[in-house]
Amino acid sequence: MIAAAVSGLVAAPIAAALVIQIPLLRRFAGLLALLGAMLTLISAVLIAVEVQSNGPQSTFKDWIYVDSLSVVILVLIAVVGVCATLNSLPYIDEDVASGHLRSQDAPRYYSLLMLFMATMVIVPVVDNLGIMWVAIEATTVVSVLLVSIYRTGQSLEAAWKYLVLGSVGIAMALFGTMMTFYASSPLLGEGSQSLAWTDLRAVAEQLDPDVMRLAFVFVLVGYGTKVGLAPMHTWLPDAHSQAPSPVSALLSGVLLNCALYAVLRFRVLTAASAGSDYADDLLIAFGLFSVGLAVPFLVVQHDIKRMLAYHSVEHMGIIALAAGIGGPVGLYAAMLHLVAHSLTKSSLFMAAGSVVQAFNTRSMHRMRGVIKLAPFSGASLIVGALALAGLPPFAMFTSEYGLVSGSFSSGQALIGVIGLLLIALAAASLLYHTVHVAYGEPRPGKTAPRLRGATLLSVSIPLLLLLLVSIAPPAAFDSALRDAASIIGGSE
Amino acid sequence: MSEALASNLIDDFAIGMVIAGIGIIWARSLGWALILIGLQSTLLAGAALGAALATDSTHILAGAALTLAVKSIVAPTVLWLVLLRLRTSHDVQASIGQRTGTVIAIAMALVFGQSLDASPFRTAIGAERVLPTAITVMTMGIMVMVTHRQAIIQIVGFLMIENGMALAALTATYGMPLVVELGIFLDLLLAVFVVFVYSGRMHAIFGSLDTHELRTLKG
Amino acid sequence: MSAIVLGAGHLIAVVAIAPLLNGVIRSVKARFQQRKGPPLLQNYFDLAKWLGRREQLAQSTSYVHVLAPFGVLAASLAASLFVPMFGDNTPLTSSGDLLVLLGLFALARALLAMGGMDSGGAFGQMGSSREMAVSSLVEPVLLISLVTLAVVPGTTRLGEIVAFGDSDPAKFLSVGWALAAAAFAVVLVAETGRIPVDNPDTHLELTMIHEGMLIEYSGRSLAMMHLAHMVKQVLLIVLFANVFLPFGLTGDHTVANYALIVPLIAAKVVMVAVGLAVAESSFAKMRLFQLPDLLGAAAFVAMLGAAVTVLYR
Amino acid sequence: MVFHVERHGAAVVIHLDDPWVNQALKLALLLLVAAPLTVLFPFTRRIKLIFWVVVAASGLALAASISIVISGDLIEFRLWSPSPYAELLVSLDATGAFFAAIVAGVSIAAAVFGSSYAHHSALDDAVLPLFVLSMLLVVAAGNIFAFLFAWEAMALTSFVLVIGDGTPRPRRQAAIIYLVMTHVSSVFVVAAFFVLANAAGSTSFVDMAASPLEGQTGSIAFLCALLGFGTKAGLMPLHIWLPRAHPVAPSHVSALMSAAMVKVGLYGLIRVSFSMLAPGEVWWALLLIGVGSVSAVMGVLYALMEHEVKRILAFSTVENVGIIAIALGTSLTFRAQAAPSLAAAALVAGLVHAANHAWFKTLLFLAAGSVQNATHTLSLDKLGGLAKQMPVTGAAVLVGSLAIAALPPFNGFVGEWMLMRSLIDLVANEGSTSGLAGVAALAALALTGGLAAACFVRFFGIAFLGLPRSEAASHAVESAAPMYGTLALLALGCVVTGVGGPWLARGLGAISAELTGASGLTGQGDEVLVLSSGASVSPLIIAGVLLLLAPMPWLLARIFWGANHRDRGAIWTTGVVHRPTMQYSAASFAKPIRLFFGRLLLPERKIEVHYHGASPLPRLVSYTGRVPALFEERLFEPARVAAIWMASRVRLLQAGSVQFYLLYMMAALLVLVLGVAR
Repeated sequence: MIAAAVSGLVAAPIAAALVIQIPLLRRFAGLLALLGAMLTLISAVLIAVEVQSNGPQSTFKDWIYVDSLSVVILVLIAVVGVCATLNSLPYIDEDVASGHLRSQDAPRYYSLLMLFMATMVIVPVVDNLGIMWVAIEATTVVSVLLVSIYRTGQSLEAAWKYLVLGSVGIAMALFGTMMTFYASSPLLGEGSQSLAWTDLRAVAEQLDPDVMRLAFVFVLVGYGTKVGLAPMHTWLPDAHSQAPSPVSALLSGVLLNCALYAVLRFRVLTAASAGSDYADDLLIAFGLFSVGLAVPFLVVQHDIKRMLAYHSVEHMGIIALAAGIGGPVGLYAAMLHLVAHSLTKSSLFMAAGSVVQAFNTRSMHRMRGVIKLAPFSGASLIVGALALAGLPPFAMFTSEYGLVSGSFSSGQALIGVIGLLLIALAAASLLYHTVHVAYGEPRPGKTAPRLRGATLLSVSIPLLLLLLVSIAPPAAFDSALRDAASIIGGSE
Repeated sequence: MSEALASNLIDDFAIGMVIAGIGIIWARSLGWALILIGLQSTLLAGAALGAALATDSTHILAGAALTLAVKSIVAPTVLWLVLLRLRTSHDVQASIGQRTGTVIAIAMALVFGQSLDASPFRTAIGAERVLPTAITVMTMGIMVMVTHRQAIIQIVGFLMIENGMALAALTATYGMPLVVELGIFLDLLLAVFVVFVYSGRMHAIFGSLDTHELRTLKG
Repeated sequence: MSAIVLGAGHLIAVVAIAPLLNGVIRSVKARFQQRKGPPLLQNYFDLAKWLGRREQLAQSTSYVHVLAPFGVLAASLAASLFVPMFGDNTPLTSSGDLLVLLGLFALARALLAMGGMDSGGAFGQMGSSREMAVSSLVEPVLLISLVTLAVVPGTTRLGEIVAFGDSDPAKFLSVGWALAAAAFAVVLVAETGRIPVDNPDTHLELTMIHEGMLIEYSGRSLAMMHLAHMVKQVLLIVLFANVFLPFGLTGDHTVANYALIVPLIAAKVVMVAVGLAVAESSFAKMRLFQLPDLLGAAAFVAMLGAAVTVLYR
Repeated sequence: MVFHVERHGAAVVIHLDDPWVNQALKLALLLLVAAPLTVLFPFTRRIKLIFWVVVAASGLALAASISIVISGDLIEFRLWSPSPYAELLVSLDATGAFFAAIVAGVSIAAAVFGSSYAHHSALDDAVLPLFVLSMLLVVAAGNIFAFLFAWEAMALTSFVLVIGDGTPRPRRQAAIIYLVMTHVSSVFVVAAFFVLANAAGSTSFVDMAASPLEGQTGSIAFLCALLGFGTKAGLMPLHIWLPRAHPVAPSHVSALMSAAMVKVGLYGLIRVSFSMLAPGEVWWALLLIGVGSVSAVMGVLYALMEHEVKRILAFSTVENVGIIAIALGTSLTFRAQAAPSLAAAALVAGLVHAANHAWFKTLLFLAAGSVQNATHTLSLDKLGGLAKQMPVTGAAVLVGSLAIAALPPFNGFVGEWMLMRSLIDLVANEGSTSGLAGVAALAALALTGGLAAACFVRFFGIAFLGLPRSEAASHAVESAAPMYGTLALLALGCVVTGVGGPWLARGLGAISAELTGASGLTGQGDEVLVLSSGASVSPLIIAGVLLLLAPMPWLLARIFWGANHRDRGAIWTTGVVHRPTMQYSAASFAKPIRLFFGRLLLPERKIEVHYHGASPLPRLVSYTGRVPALFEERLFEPARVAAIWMASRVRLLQAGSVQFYLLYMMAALLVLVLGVAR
């Protein structure tokens, strides 16, 4: 059962990617991709149900291990993946029509999209930290090609920086992984099990603390680069702003989560062997720095997609901060924030994408009165911005509340308050820009773009899901988050 | 062979890699840089071979073979092809001078040799100096990436980092599990391929491989 | 019962005396200006004349203009019920104090100003504007100077303040008292609409404040307005005479006692009135925009008095 | 892992065995939640059902909260919990209920008025009940999460109402400034609450009140609360959003914001400083008095300088909030000096003034709405003579103006009397610092009173008296029945609560007992209001005397001189034909005050004279004057510029060179590695 689901999970997108390249089927590339994404989603949901009902699962000779933490990440990837693919249909048509994209690149785009999804879904389900590293590196290589799908100088520049920084960073992570292996091999032998999460978790307390400290430093800097933690975040705004908007949605919405997932797994091991304070202090430091550094770039920002990208930096910082503050409340808040951010940010990127296409610019100065010209996009921009700003009833309010209350109950009040102040500044500037974009007087002679059903669906589904988990979170969702939080907390 | 001999062998190979690294920083022609990185990778393979023989473990042997194949043959060749295909100048453009760079590199080698104690790394075969050496190689690679401008030589720097880590892995930790190794090399190949593609586009768009062209995205 | 009698007494007395007192001041001024001046009772004749006249309204006026005089007069008269005129007791002891007194003055002023603005003529509006501006400066001085007296006895009922001052002059007469009295004296000039703040004898648009507001009034309305103004004037004078110089005012409320007290009060009141006239004739009219200097000085003195009282109580 | 809250779903179940208060409150909340649905159906939208739902819900809430204010008991129920560590807990005590009553009362008036008031869209209609709901939830919040949730929801809903469709630009600007300021300020609210909760070991308000905080941390909490709540309440210099945001909203929303929402901010301040903080340092109180005095004086001065009706009203809100702040500060001083009954009196003064301000500010804002409907302008210089065309509105505004100028016997007077009396007690009380502060505050209050009178004489005199200054004003007609009906009722309320002041004040005994542990009033149930210091006043008797005396002159004159004869004639204008443009303008009326207080207002004027070529005679003389908004131009604008400058400096980090980016990464790595290797 679980084996079938997992194989479906990985096989579906890869199969789609291959089928798309069959000459006859190229013109159905979009629909095939959608089909693949759907299948992925279904298998993800099946896995989730299985895990939530019967606890963590391993299969394929323990190469695959799925627990609640994996499930949360996995389902997010699948959902956002489906929405992004759905959103790609009108988006890519528009790009091809307007000549931004060569028509023969469209099938390539969809194949790469599917491969991208495949590499991402592997990350949370593998048991072996080494394979996980391989998968994450693979996401870099594939998404780099997606970022540069437009053959312009700027997209090439963004892709290049992404490739260079991503690879160097990931190399650091590899070094950290090696050290973990080094620390564990005396206990577990030289076999692959020495990088298997389940085995490592069992012996985590006995791992050499010095080695694990050094290892965590490298892992944090390495995967932190992919997470977009400052000061390793520099590639992120470029890549996220140059990529096609659906890809930006995936990059910002779920790819960052994958890297963060890796960091959190390692955090558990380090905490177990070297004491949790060490890892948590590093997470808090990076989190706070990321939030703080994002603020000035948000205050003075003209490019709407760069603005959203910097908000990803900020929110990854928030999640790291919450995870570092720890405690039941802090960790739950971290998971909740992660979910809320994925849904909100992906929807925002896709809404912004349609606006950018309609106005043919990314500059917010030349993007005014959206709510009058394109009511749906404008409204979803505003709603998304309000959600991202942590206003009730959206979940980010609850999670940020949890962050502060956790910080006080764990005696890190000052950190919590400073963090909240920075968050508020970032949110304020986001609202400032968004309100101007949505409500300004539109340029004379601007005509309303027509709204495609696919766009409407793909933008509104994440928002509706966000509302669901914000206002009436289902019991399953709650228990999944609790389990995930307790996994990060290190108490199985 | 005896462990002591093996460990000396590894040490010598490692030192050789550092010297090759300094050579790359010293080099003023892309061609030389490619040859030197190939040499460095071969030295790495040698070190791996040493470790393999010392601990007669097959998967380190496999690792050594892969290293030889991918890093010291395929990757430099691909980059060489790029140079041939694009017919750009082979002069290295660096933002710091030849001598300064070299001096800094040597200084780094010494500093790291001392500052970063190898205490947690009592390697099975007692090659004490290996980890500092590995980190030195990595740092040199980063230095190359930071100071040199052409896309090609930046990749050379990246390969140096990889070499440094592989060195650490091979000698300090018996190398990684074979599956992981395979994955790593696969990714490396993919990356090199992407670079191959991009350098083509970059030359097509900017007429050079100078990464200083890539500074339009700001703020 | 006695409260009602006393209240009636206050009202009748104030209405009866107000024109006379105003006449006294006018004739004293006339003496100073080497004029003969109008007879003492001239105000009564004027009032009677206006009451008999037909009333002339501008087309643009609304009910506010018509009703304002009633309100102004009623407020001024009501104010008289909170001023200790005969001795140390007021008719409505428990239902008001100096704050209510000031409140009623303010009410009268606001209605007066609104009435002045109603016709839409520039003079009335100018008068209202200036009146409200001046009063906004005057009110703090009034309040603080009276509060200064209230601090030591710890009550704001003027009657009790008088009683305290009369029973224990040593405590009552302090530096604070002196400063408060000085400030109040300045305010007396301003509030009764006299030189150097206003000039009651002219309708020259540059100088007038109070007369400006009345410019559209005629007949009975004008009579009521004038009466209200004179009532307010006499109340302030009595306030100064009785509250700041509360000597020989206490005693049981018998006719005999009143027969002793009232002449004393009358004497003090006339003295104050004459002093007012003297002061007025010895100054020149100030430009409107120099008033802040005068009133600001008064405010400063008043605050100083209060501060002194607080610090050396 | 354990959480201190167990999650439970939405739990607004109305049990029939609950006391009716709970049921009424729950029903009100449900109605308000459901109300927006009615804009979905054309029919219900046409009959404006949503407003009547709001009226019904607010009526229920009003009844419930009044009964709680009187009985003084506390009702508690859980609403909903979105996550394991957070739940919306409703617990309404007398203090909260008092403010809930204000909110509910204002929203009744606003909704009735709004039902036939044209200046708003369907979205505004839909958001209105949510705005009311969030305000009710803030004052009914039982724990920090509930409070913050409702607090932010209040900000959000009011923002939507303020920005409307985002045009014209000033409206957008106002909305953004409001949103940004309120969002940043709420951080301080959070900090204040959590500092307190940390000390109390619980986030429930009841527990926090059970173990009040004192000392250094107490000062931190107080300052944070002052910053956070002061922004929402509009205390200077944090007020700058208020005179921008309140006027641009539709009038019934302006009324809600100005009469109810600022009170919610004050509620937060009261909640923290009275029930969660132990009697603390005197300097907290004196700081509050100082801030209040500045807000009162400067607020009314700026109101006098404004030419736009609703901006005048907004600034007068700043003034009245300042007055209430003075009252709270006085009460806190007494509390710190351990004089509970005096503290109670001052507190009641503040609360009474808060309630009365709700009356007349609602009245005036709604009146502004009906003026706008009738004349399509709100600029004083285009109005005039409306008292004749709009008799009911005019009369109502007259009452409101007299009330807001704190003139007896209207309701503004009672609160100010109690406050001044408390300040006099403060002066008479021991403690020379507080005594001097009391003197200063008294002077400020008296000055404020005089200026407020001037301000509203100007307001009423220019807009409703004299001659119309524009076509539109001359053709104005009285507004629809629901609108002027509301105004009339509110005006009546200003009189009734004025003469009924003593009963109102005594009705707040439960609150003063709750917050200060004493009752400031020693009166029995008659018409005289007796403070614990012995001072007494009776608005009813004053009103009676006035009513008795007013007709006297008419009566006597009629007896002795016969009936009065009036005839109409021209205005006396020294002979020339009178034109409306000859009238005093709003600016000229305020000129003496502008000059008297020039040192505070720093007015700027520019006079340009244009000549015909060489002729010495001026062709055209243009005068432009403005009063700068000091705090904005000297405090906030420079801060903004500095922030932008710094931001643009920091942005140079992202200069585009991948080599530098690598350096950052390596720097981070190196720092950590060396940090670990040590």
